[in-house]
Amino acid sequence: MSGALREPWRSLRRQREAAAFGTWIFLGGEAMLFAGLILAFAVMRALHPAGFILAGRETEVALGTANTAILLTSSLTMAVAAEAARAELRRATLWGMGLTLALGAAFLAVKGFEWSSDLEKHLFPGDGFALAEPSAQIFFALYWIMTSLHAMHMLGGMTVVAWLGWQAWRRARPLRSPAFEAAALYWHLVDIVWIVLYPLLYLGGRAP
Amino acid sequence: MNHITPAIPAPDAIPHEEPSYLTAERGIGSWLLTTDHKRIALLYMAALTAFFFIGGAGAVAIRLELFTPKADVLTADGYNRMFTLHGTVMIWFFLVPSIPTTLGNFLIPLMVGARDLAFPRLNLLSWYLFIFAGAVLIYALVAGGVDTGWTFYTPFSTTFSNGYVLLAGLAIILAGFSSIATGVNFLATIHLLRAPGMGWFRLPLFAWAIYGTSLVMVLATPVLTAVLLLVIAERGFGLPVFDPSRGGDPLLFQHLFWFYSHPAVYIMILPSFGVISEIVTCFSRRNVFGYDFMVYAILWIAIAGFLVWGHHMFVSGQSIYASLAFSFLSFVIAVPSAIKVFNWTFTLYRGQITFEAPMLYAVGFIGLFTIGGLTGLFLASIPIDVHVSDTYYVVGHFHFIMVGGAVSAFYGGLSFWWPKITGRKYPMTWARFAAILMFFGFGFTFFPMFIMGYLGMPRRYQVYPEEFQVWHVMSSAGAVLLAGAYLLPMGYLAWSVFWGEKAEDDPWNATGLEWSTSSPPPRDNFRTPPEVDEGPYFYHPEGEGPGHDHGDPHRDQVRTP
Amino acid sequence: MRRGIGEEVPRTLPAILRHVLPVWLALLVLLGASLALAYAPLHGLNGAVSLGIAAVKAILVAVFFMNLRRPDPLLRLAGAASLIWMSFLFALTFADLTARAPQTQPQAGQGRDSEPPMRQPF
Amino acid sequence: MIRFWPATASDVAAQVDQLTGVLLAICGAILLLVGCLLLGFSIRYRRGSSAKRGALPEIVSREVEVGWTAATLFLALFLFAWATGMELRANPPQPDAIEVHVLARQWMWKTRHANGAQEIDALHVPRGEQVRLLMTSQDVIHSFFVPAFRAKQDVLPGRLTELRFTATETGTYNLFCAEYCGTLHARMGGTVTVMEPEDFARWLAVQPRGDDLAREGAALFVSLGCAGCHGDRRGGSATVRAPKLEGVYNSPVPLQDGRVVTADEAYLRDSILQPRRDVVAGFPNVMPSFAGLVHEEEMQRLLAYLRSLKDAP
Repeated sequence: MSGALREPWRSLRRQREAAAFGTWIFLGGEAMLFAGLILAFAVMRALHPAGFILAGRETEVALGTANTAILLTSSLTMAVAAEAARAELRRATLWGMGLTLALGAAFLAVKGFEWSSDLEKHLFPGDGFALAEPSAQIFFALYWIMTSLHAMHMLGGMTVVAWLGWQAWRRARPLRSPAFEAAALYWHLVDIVWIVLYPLLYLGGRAP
Repeated sequence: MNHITPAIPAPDAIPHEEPSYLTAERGIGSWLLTTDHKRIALLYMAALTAFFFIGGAGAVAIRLELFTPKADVLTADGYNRMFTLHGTVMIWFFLVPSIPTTLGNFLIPLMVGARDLAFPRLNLLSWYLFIFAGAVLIYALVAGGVDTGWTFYTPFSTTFSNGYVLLAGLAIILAGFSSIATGVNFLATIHLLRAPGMGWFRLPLFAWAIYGTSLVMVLATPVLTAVLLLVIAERGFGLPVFDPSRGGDPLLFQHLFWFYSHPAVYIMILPSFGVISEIVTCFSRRNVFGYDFMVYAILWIAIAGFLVWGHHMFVSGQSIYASLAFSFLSFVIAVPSAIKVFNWTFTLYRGQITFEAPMLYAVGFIGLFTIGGLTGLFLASIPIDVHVSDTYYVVGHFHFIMVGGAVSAFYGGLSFWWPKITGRKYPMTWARFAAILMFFGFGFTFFPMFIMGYLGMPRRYQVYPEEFQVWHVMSSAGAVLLAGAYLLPMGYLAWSVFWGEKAEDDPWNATGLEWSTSSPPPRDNFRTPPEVDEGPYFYHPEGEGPGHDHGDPHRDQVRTP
Repeated sequence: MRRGIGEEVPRTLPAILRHVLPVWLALLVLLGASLALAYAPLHGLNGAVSLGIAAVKAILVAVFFMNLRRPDPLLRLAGAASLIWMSFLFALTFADLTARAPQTQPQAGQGRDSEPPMRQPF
Repeated sequence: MIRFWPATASDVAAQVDQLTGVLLAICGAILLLVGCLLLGFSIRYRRGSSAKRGALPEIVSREVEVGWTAATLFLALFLFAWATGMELRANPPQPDAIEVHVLARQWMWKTRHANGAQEIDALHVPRGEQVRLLMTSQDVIHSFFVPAFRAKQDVLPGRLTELRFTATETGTYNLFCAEYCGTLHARMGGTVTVMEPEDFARWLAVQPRGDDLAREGAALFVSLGCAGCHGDRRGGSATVRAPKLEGVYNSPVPLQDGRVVTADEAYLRDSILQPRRDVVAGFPNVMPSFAGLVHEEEMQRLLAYLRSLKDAP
């Protein structure tokens, strides 16, 4: 398996299209996964507007905003890496992927701070929950589920990026391999998911 | 898998041919690490057989218990665990993967003229995921027991159930990943690996059916993952979303669950539509009647199948207006199924029909599926559904579709493509007998359920009023026949692998790319990459020219002078 | 041959950056806008505004970073499919939710009965 | 004796059976058609028969296909319209319906008549009068199912569901729980007894009657401290200004945010459990939540009391 071309393909162009298409379908599925959770959020928001507004004020908006900026920037570096890989610009690819990994790690670090601050403020549903309104617990249930599922996706994405970056570094994988673009697509989807979660979890209930 | 290889004649018996996929490589490693779609299909077949036996054991326990109105064999919890085992294993580990992962895996690349699926290693990965998920589920069912039923309704599953619900949920999520990977693979293959000249309307209907199935798999399964994650979060981590005591909504669970689980019915039945189309056209020597309508019907079902889930919720407390919308859409989806039944029937018209075992399965399928489909009309009507929902009527209905339908088609497809898969022929008399036995055994087992369901026998009841006993006895007796009909083919098919007569490349004189290569096919499927310049079906009765109703595949019923 | 995923890609780093940097800047500006508008008194429209901005950001990422601007109908189809199916999910679930009889809506805060459930009714 | 058809003991049951009968006839006809075609073609066009083959005749073509697609669609729409019409007309709510509260729990049914008479795993109703069941569950989802009435409704925790029926035949009928609810789901059943109205009245009169619901509710109203603020103006020592509750049931209530809602069961229940959500216009937002303090049975008593409060003249 020396070149980028793999069985059962006969042309790299076709293979690249299949990698992109396959990834897109898979991302369609991923989008449905988060759509299910967001539906749960929307339904509960509609049933308990007061509790959700109350609870929405408790999330760490500064950290959430910072994380959004970090993730948007990581999408930039990942896009550069994917384009550079296709153009076979080795240094730019490696830099792009390295920066993406660093930004991803920064995102998770900020997320970790945020979670521990939430725990200190007793924002984990259950006995001793900080807010009296019962439905506020539902908001935070969804907050924990969505952010941790998203973080798991980040970890998955970082694993893939690290693996591909390592292979590119070792020259074990030709830069023309469609895998770089597929990984970038996945990374961008994880970014898009966060873009949607951000207003739901951090911006609700801020207005006077 | 070494036991298969001795049965294959030594390659030097046919010196001009390269070895088949079965003999191309040897050793257990060559099977467990294979990326050959044909070998992976056989791996799936082995796994599915095991799961079929496990799920079947659950059915045996249930039918045994229901022989009398009292609790004689199982404890109350034991019974609940048995029907949960039967449901979860049969749905997620047999019916959903059955035809796509075995026949689909084996045939799709052959039918579109490709060397393999688009992502061969993903294909193998999805098998391992499936096996691992199955192991986790079996562990959960055996070690702790799960008593939620396959529907995992909240708040029972999140708060009240005693059992390994978390593990079972995890297993089903993993099986879902496997299902999604399989779907992605088929979609990419059918889109991008068709042989030169293989236009969309030259695809065999089986490929179309798998295409529709894959679409549903990829778009529906993630929602099941989401809802099971919510159940796991609530049960395992105390994160309430459905808990009524904190304002949660159990109906939200049902919406999300049925958004997957109703389309899942189409995951189970669409592939069998494809199988039946292939069989009926071959054995009646007549092109499929209304090919393009068949295609549109598949797509119609694949898309509209997502819009009817609320008919599972007519008595749940769902809004009556939503129920009306769902009832309407449910009636509408009856239409494409009716198109298919009529088209199969009219494919027979003016044919030259022979009744080999696959055809007997297919004819039986049409009959049973018609009953299953028509009984669905009762369930789409709200007033009747209110009466029969959660009764044996529903149990009868979905068994007609999924067992009378999907499982019959699975056995039919297996007997149709068996010579291609193994290169061996099986004893036809036995096979015909098994097909007929299956039809009658099935009828005896499941038809009484409609009657007792309408009489009011609720499902998931271990003990029941005596007035229902006569129907349960009938059903249990039929189940004995049915079990025989399921075991018989396993016997003679296994026999054929060792002692069966060697099959020709095209034993049924069928058309379609898969029959143009050798039986069993070589590792790379085709010795020369195929090119296609006509539709998939080219059948005609003996003594008639091939052109009489053949032509432009868009208009395969062209009137010729 | 249909133009698949284009081979007409930028070949140099500056060319690539010229493509992506403006998008990134736009994304950051939108992020700032959505944060600021969340605190503005918009009379209950805050949610709609911030979700609208999120949609614009998502579209920017999909079109420019995920290469939907390339003329590949297949990818656009795949991208559109999940949106259509999401609309099925949302539309029909809300059809139920918004039309339920008021008493069948869940009511928050009702404690579970303090008595333990009766285990042996017979 | 083997039964083929369930007892028909409510007005809806007769209609449902009619619909079932017609659907059976239609489906039987379709099945017969498909069966005859399958069998007929299989015999006539078996290999070796001398039947005419050759090209399909003109008539069997796309037009036929379009024809049966359209026919199936119209049939489906007709059935939909009929079934839906029946559903919408069935059991319109009647003001003088007999109201019975149903509480489901693992694994028993508790029913409670308006006068306080309680039954377990049983329900007595008069023939010919509409019965309105207000149901809730204490734990998981159950489903109240009386096959002879063709009536079924899930019973959910945390909310009320409603089931209306009018029995037409006296007798004793099975009551089942139809939604799987755990270990003894199969034993969660009982009987529904339909009596002549005068027998029912006699039966009801001799039931050991606890206090009736409303009277118990009144006691709760005092013991929970509600009366402290909402108590009557005549002897109350109300220091806090709270809305008066006489005649509030089913009357329009203006809220602080300008909306006007009807004070139905749902609103009243909400106001007890989540008083800060919809505050009545002109009153301070001071009422504490009774969530966790009032359990489901007590809630039913309180609501019965509130319903019984007529507007003082």
